[in-house]
Amino acid sequence: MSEQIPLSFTLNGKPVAAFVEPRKSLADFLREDRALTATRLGCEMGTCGACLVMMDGAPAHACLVLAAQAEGAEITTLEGQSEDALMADLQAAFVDRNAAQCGFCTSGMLTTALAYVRQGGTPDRAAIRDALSGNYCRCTGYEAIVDAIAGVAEAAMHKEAAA
Amino acid sequence: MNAEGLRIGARHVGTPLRRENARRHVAGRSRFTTDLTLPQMLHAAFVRSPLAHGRITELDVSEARAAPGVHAVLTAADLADCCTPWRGTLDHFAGMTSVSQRPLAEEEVLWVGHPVAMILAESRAMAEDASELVLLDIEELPAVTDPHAALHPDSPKAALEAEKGNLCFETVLETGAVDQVFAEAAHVVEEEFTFGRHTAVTLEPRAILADFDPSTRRLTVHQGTQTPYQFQDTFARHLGLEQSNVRVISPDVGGSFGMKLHVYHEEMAVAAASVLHGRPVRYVPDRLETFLSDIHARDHRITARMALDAEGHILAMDVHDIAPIGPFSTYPRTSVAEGNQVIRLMGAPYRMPDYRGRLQVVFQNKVQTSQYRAVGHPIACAVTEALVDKAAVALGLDPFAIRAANVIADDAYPARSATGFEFEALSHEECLGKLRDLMGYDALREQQAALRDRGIYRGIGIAPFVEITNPGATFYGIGGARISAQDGAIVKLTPGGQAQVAISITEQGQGTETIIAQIVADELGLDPSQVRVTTGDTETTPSGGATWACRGAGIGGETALRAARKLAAQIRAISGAVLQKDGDTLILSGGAVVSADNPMVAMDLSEVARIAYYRPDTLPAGIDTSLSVAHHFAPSGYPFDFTNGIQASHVEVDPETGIVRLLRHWVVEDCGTIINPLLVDEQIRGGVVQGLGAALFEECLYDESGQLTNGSMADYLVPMPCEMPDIAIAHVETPTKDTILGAKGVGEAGTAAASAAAMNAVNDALLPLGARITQTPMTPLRILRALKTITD
Amino acid sequence: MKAPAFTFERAPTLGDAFDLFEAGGGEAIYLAGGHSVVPSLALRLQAPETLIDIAAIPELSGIREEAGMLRIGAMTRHAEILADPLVATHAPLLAMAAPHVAHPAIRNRGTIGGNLCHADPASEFPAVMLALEAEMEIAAPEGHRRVPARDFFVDLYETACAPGEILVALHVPVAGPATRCAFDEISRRRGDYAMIGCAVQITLEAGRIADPRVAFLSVGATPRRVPGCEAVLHDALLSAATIAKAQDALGADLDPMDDPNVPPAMRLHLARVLLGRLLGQLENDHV
Amino acid sequence: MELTGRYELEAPPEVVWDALFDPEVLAASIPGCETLQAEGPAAYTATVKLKVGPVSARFKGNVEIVDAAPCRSCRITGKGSGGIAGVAQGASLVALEATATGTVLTYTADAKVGGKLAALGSRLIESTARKLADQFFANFATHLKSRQENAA
Repeated sequence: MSEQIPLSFTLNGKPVAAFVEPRKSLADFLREDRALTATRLGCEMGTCGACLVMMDGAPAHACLVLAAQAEGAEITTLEGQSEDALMADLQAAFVDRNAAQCGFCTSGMLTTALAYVRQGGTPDRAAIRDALSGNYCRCTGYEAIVDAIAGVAEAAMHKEAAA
Repeated sequence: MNAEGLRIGARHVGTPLRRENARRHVAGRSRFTTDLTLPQMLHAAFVRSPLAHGRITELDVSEARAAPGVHAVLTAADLADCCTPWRGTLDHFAGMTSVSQRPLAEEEVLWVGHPVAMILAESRAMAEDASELVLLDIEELPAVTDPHAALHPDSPKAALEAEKGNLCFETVLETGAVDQVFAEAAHVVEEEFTFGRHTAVTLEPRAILADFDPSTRRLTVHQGTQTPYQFQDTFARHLGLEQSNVRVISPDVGGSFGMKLHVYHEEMAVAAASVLHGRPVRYVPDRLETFLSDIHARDHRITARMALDAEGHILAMDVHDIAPIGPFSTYPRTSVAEGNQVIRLMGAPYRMPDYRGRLQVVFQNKVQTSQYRAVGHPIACAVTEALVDKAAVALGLDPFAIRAANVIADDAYPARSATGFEFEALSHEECLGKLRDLMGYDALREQQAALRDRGIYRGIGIAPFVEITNPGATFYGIGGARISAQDGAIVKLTPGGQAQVAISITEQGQGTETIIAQIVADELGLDPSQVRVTTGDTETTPSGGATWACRGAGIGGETALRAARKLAAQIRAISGAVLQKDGDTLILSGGAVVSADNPMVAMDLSEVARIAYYRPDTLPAGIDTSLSVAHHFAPSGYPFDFTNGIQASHVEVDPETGIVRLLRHWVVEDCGTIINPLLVDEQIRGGVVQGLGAALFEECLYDESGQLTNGSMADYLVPMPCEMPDIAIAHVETPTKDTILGAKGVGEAGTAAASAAAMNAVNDALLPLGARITQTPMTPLRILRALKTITD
Repeated sequence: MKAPAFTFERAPTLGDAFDLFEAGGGEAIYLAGGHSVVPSLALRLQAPETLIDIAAIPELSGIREEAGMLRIGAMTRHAEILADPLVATHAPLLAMAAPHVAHPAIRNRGTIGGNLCHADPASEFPAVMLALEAEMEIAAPEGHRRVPARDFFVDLYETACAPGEILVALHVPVAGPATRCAFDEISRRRGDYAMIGCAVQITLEAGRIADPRVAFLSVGATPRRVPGCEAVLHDALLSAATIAKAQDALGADLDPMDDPNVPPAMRLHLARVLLGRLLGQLENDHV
Repeated sequence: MELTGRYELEAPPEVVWDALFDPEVLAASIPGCETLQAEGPAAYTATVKLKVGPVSARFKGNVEIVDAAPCRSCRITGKGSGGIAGVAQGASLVALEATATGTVLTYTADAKVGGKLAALGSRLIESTARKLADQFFANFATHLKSRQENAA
């Protein structure tokens, strides 16, 4: 058995100091130790995108990162995005377009979408699909998700142009 | 005066109401079984057979039992007394056989992944640590993998105790004159087809948390399933518990598609282990385990021919389906149902007088196959439509023209298919016309011709389909399956004048709760936001069939409608007493009861509820003040409510690489009354993509020794965003007259014909190159082989 | 799918990393981005006693130009390769290949050094290193050495990095004004392991090819340069006829491995198709 | 999957043959062999630690030399269980032919894996098997040479 090691990082804007078993993935740490279950596990090998969280401002697979590797990092899960206006727009667009069916992929989809729109992603459907290329959804067939993101990207562009 | 005649005010059925539960999903507040933990909870991990067939010669779990954090290690013997075996046969499939199953393999392992031992530990990681310490030795037996070879009399048996060798079931469906029709037909087209095995790959794996309380002998099971009532019955019977003491709760479910209604070894083992150890036990398979233990589906080898007259009228089909299903038949629906639907759905859209369908269901040493979204439909549709297209080419007919000449006319219903299905009313002609306009068919053909001149090979494929929905009791119940054909709903008016519904159909993201709210809101004159719907708990909702085979909206919706009407009648009676009006002259609208002849005479539902709950003393003596009503409904008209539609696929084939690009897809669908157009369209889109996955990507690959060789999402190719097309949808609405609501199912429509349309489109693209493909998935290798670019 | 137990160490310097490895008695492995190591741990395909996190070692980070070479620190993440202006200018082939590496989120965390040391035969960057004739800077307790890319990829998942050694940086000769390059791969889905992939870099002056480098991925245990094909291209006019000859030469250059999904004949066929398309692209760009 | 290889050895067939039956040479030749214990004249139990890229697993199993036609040919078979990693088995038909300078050893090998390794590794199983087979015979050639040098 390996000893637990100390770990400190910023989680959803607040400092966290904890002890963690070195073998624990960031995803398991978030879900089991912090009860942040919006981060979901679909494949545990980086192929489905359900576990994406923001790590230092960019989407990362929480299943491919050991909790120990998050030392000093800034991690934001979907639970920690509730104040973000852009995320609120995306959430509303997902509901409006019925872009979430069973909901299991939704946290990862929204994380990818947030990064895409934040980085100035356009409403171009092929570009959105490319950004989503690592996010699996079995229910929707993707079109509704692409529509929802395109709508928010379009609005963000107009806002940018107006500003 | 009927209730429909009295309706005024906003109607919500037919509107694109947004799903309230989607708000939880986007906020990260969903609660899936995989999110739940309980005090004292143990985690399960399984040791599985690495060989496809063999005899266990040594199983030593002593070292694993002593590992840190391990509470128990269980083998078949440990569970023998607390869980009775199960056998997946049904009486109406005459003569079918299957060996019986127990949670853990006793002596014989039957497939790679067959669970042999179960470890219960304080964490999943510790359970996995201990699983490395289990000593398992298996003497290898010959693995049966190829279905044709399996049927050979000298073939080894996939399961040593199978009564009839490797034949599980055989049936022939036949009209009188098939051979003669073929002998005399002007045209006969024939083809061999191979349909690859694929699997559901729900993003949330099957998940179960079983919690047995020995002090009360109550078992509470949190389970990601479509059918909690079925599992309540299954756990009670096989674990020897009072049914009333078994509660199954299905919270949010991360996708199901038919995969989460079968009885699996692991779930039975987990429930049994909780009973045995009196502690909550949780099991969530990892992704590799899902590939090794979730049911697979399809896997058909078909030879088929079609006879046509000189003008291109279909005269008959003759089909032989060999369907390998794994080492035994799935419980409780059997693994025969898919093949049975394959041979019965052949030629379904067409006026086809004669037919012969032969089905052989075969055992082999791979994971069990069973019902998965659109059971049998994609196979029957692909075979039928490939033959129709081949005939069209032979006869020089346009794909639309040959179908127009053959579909059952919209004014010719009721009609009966050559395979014995009774169709109430379908709309093939209208759908054909609508599709042609929707896709701009003529312009696409012109573009296709122009591009071919430049060496770009695009193809257009169409595929009409018929879908089985709203099944009645003859579907499973008649064969002895304990699967409810009816559904139940309780609708109540709260003291505040709002509605709560508890219903037996379940939600996995289709929008079940939303459409029930719409239906009930209309009947009670409420806004859907005032209707709270509860699903997925055997303790708080009536028992029923739940959600499978496209029955949720049609049967569950009708159940809710009738229950709400009962409640409306109660409300009218009570308010009638207050208003001194005949209840029949009152209308429920805008949250109030209103007099039909004098809108000034009205009272709010909250007032009706207040009086009924708090001041029944002010009502006439003896009046029934019930404001909760229950109703159960089972369809009793046609055995099924068939739906129909047509799909089209536009593809581009790269003849150098064999890669197919999906450009666009179109669907025209007739599911009867559309309760919520937004949700209907997204059900269709999701279904189409599942069909396109099967057409181009998805296949469970095995080697000749029965090893699954692509057990990860890097190697098993699910459809991902970049490869999937946008999908245009239009509707025709032909409500069923069997119900008041008129809704039929739609969840499987997309999957039913998508792969058929794609296969026809690819073959249309390949036509000028002299190549043809009749195997799915249509991989680059198979296309290059069809083109003879690759010859080995 | 939970990793077996191990101890976790962070190495602030190269020296610390070597000491920790030494202390690990041969059962330690280095962790860069972790995107290859962590899943293999979760799958219990390996069980090291110690993981040594080398992400914070200063020498492993940064991209800079020095003496006609572009130095790329091993911890450089794929997304940085994709966005870095120096890479775009001096190693355009690398920038072209980067979008083909897996998916966006993987590229945010995966590192080029980790990718190269993992040496997956279907991986893009190893083939690019061959075509760029990059040099791999390897640190050992005894000091640093540079290994040409052609000697770095030894076998399936095997590199010239001996146990305990650390890939510190790669050094890429900067592209000249006449350097032309192309990269593409044929895969069934975006981001999948490619059925075939190809990196081409040539010098093109007055339509004539000099210094042709053609490297394939997904053709065998390691990425491969194709000498016969390059000989055809060398000093030839970039034309349809040359391209056809170069394609024909691949038959002798490549002996693809067997794989039921992509048999050798198909892989060779796809290699020809892809090479034809990439050279055709360079020809078109030139015209 | 069938693998083939050919080695030119600077020793006569008799010497090569003896070496094949020498447990020490066998142990040194099997890639990753940790222990090899004789259970009979040509049967052994072995522990092998396989390490190929992201896979490292310890296999316990047996190695046997059968169908021996002295100094001409034999079959070397091996079968092992790697616990939850799965099972692996292989068989190799080895033929020796005398030449002017020594012996030409040719082999045809066939390898199979089961369980997790098969499910996750199919893309690379052939390359892995080829690598291991090559390593075995390359090691064998090296040890044969050093044995000869020691003897000399």
